[in-house]
Amino acid sequence: MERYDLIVIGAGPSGLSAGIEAAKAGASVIIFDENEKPGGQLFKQIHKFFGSKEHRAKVRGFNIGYQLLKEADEAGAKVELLATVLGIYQDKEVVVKIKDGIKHYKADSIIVATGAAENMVPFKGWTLPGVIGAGAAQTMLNLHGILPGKKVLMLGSGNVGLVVSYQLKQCGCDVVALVDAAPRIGGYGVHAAKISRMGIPFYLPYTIKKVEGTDHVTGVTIAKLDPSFKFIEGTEMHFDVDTVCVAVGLSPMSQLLKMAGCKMEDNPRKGGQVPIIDEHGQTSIPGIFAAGDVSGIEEASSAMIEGRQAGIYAANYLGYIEDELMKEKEDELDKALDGLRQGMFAPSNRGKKIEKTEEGIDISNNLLAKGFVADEEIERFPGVVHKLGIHPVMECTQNIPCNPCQDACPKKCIKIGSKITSLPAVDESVDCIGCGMCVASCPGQAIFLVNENVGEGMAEITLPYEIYPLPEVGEKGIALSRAGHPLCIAEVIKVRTGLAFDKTAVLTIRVPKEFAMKARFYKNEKLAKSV
Amino acid sequence: MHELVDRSLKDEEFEEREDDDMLICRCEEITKGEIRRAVHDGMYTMAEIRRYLRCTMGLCQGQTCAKLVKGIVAKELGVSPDKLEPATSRSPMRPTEMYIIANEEK
Amino acid sequence: MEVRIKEHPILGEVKKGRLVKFTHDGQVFEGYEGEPIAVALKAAGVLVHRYTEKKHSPRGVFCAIGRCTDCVMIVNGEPNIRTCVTPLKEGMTVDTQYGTSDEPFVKELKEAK
Amino acid sequence: MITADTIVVGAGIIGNAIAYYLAKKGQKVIVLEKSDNIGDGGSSRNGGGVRQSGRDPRELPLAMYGIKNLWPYLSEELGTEVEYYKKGNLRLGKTEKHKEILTGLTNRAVACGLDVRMIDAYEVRQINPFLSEEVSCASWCETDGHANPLLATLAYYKAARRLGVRFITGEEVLSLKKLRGRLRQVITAHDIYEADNIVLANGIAARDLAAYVGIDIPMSSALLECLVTEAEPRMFEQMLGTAEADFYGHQSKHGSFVIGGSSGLEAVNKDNGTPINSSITAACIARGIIKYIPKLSHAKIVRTWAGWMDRMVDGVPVIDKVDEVEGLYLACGFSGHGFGIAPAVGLNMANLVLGENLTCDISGLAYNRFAAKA
Repeated sequence: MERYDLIVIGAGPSGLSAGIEAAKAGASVIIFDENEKPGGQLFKQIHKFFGSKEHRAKVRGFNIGYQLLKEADEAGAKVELLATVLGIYQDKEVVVKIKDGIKHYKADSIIVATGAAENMVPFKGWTLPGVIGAGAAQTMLNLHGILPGKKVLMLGSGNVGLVVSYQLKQCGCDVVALVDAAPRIGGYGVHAAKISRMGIPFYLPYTIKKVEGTDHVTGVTIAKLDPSFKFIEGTEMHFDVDTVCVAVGLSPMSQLLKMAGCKMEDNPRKGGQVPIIDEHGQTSIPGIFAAGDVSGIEEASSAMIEGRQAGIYAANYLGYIEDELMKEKEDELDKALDGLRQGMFAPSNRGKKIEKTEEGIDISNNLLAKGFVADEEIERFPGVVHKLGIHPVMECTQNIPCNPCQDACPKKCIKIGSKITSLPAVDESVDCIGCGMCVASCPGQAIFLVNENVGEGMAEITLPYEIYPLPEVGEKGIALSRAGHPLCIAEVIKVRTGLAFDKTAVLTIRVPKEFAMKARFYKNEKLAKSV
Repeated sequence: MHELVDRSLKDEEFEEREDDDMLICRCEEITKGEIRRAVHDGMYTMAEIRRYLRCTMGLCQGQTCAKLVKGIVAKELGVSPDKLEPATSRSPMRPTEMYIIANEEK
Repeated sequence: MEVRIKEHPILGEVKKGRLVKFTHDGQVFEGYEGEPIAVALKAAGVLVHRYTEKKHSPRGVFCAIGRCTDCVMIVNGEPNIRTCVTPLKEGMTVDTQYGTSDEPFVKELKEAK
Repeated sequence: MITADTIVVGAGIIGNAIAYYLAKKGQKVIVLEKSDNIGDGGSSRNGGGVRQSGRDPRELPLAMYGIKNLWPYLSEELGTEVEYYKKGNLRLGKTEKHKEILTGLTNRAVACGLDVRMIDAYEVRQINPFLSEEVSCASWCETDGHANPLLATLAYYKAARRLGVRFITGEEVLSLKKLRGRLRQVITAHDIYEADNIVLANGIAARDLAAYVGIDIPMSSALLECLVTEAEPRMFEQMLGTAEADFYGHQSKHGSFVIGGSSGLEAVNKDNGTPINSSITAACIARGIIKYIPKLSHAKIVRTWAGWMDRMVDGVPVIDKVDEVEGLYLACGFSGHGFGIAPAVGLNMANLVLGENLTCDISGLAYNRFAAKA
């Protein structure tokens, strides 16, 4: 029997963070993960993270994964991959499948950080090949380099549905529609706006009536729902697709905790069956902790902090950290966690309809219903100003915990202030130098540099761009509106890439100046032809 | 923790619905109608439903359908889904070949 | 349209093992060694992995991470192999599964009966 | 106060079957179950054997009666498919010692009129070609078989419920009470139930309850463990067991293999509130299986179970009307082999309660067998 001070189950964001903290405190730690690669969902998350510096904001998920791995290694936590925990037995015994056998381990403390599993929703034809989970789409795209399909319909407008639609589009799939049974988009507005401007239409409140095909998906019919979630006759719409992708939320993967005998509860606000935990993440069994999505569905950023906390609590339980030091670290992390749990999408606001921003501005209803801020709505937000010469236009209209733009600007012309959820505002007294750092650093891709008049009746717009092939300087394509509608011919003036931009190309296009506040995306002609 | 439930027969006829043929448990190919009928026949808990129909007992171990089945059972019983105790969690957490389980290092 | 991504805008060049041959229902295909069998099949345009026992309905990749087991096939004569997590090897035989049978399933033959 | 003709304590297959046969004869029956689920004990955690061979001669008449008269018609009678297969039972042996054990069991069963015989390695493999070369002999009983214990338990429940039996789950019986010299009341946290007859069919918990009326049932508990595989291609239809009973099981209609076995620590295992498997038993069972059926070595185990069973000191149950305490009936201590005889136990217990003739001789299972020997 191999023994450790601490066994961590799951090498995702929370498990790795937990292992790192406990190992740093001196505990002997082993972290098991069933996957070939550590990092859990981080390796499928190729977008830049929200938050602030301490939450590793603007770093792409998979890079955070590499960072955590390195830290775990430096701290001396052992990470055992392709190691599937088959059960937690009595007396904190863990049985693990490794290679062609099973091994028994015991520890004085266990942290369960097994994450979450995808929810599903049944509809006619949902077993046909071609109907897949959003996680499957991400796995195929980002781990195996293959398109799940050519024409895809996405069901679910939470952050996963939005992000995966973007990833599909990024790799050249045609996402024909994004559908949700709820009347309002569930995920971040900036994620929705990002795909709207690429031309993906939103249908809410719609859901799938049936998927068609004999041996695999050949089409899908959606229809609108009335407030009691019944189909409204005559609203059916058909799409020819080869793939239907389902992203309807996550459930905690808490079976191991239940098997261990921890007291559980079914908590719809936490996404399902979760362990009952105290303020230290400890379950009803002393020494068994839960951290990350397994104790309630949240973002990877909060999972990392929760993981660090669990690591510290476990270290304290094991006698490696004094109460005082634990308290100190706890306060610091609590603050970081509080920062993330604020704003419109805070767990405490789940299910509530919010009418105004923290600044007292009416929120964009068009963004919630259609996925983009309407032309007549955009002007009321503090990030949108008009100025002579080049200046940032920040189409960030919801209070979310994120502030990398503030630090990105070398001239300090972007202000968020001490409250991380505040909407960014432009300091008009400072001149923008057009460096594009803010454009590339905004995880929501909501910042544009606009020069409303470059002469000859033209304007220039600098925007983030993450599709291959990158356009070439001088080529002409089509400028798209926030809704993804073609507006006018656009000429590519500049294409900037660079290490600091971290794979987000910064593109400058020239359009007639009446489109300066309307054009928000560029479609190159080759792509325009192929679609 | 245990809740008192009187299982006496209710004199309601089983009422068929339009979407009863919707497949819910993908592994064991169990439909919504079969689940509804099982509740009508007295299977009131997730444990009984799975023993009676096998749904949530397939290869995916209920990962896909447990929540869906729970929703249907709760609706038939007229209770909130969070009132239904999920079936017991059993090892192995992932289907594992016999020769691997047999090959044990202690 | 090519379904394999050659260069990803964020992740860069997609690294793969060497190209190897495998057989699917008697037909020879190519795929990259070490990638999941399901990925090689997808690239070859094969979407149906099996037919179910009760309702005879086709199934393919659903979760892609080895959980749902919808994508199981007969691999080298052994049924119930999760193709989304089983690495492709040179010379593998990968056959459509029917129910839980270990006999390769040939749709045309089944229909002729 | 809730009244009935008979109260059955325990909604396992034994309690459900008793309730069913009583209700069929017109009795008003209440079944009280402390668990939230019907059939949470051994009823849902056994190998599904419906066999006569290998049984103690004292319970053999029940097994033979059931297989002849009840099991073949059970699905029809109860209106639920119980997946009964009458395809024989092979009890396997590998060593000389095994052969001795099996021959002993076989001779005793033959003396009771059972169609069981010893067969050699060749004949074993004629019957089941998947068995390993190590198997050198077996006892073979063609009329044995297996059924689905989960379904059979729920089938009796469903049918009894249809006949008006009132099942109440989550209702733990706290004590029994006599009124004017006769056992009448069953007291729970929620209510008092009263009936003319009270049947204890609640396994190991029957011991504590019977103590309220001065009856001690000499049984202890042991953790029973089973495992189930994914659905496999069809291989064989017999029930399998071994001379030392270290594993037993069958392939179900669904295609999965349901197999039970032991690690040797069953009698002293503990649990954590729910009967959790021991960390070593599945591996022990798997090693056993591979030795007997090598082809299953790549079959995936999808689940294991554990459940407490009641073990009578002499290995067979008490099925009796307790003369010392009027109104008390016992059907407990099945010691891990109650499933196959459950229908016959249900029918005979119902007859016992109703004062009718029994269908077979169960005198060897009487309570008074534990009285001090003169």
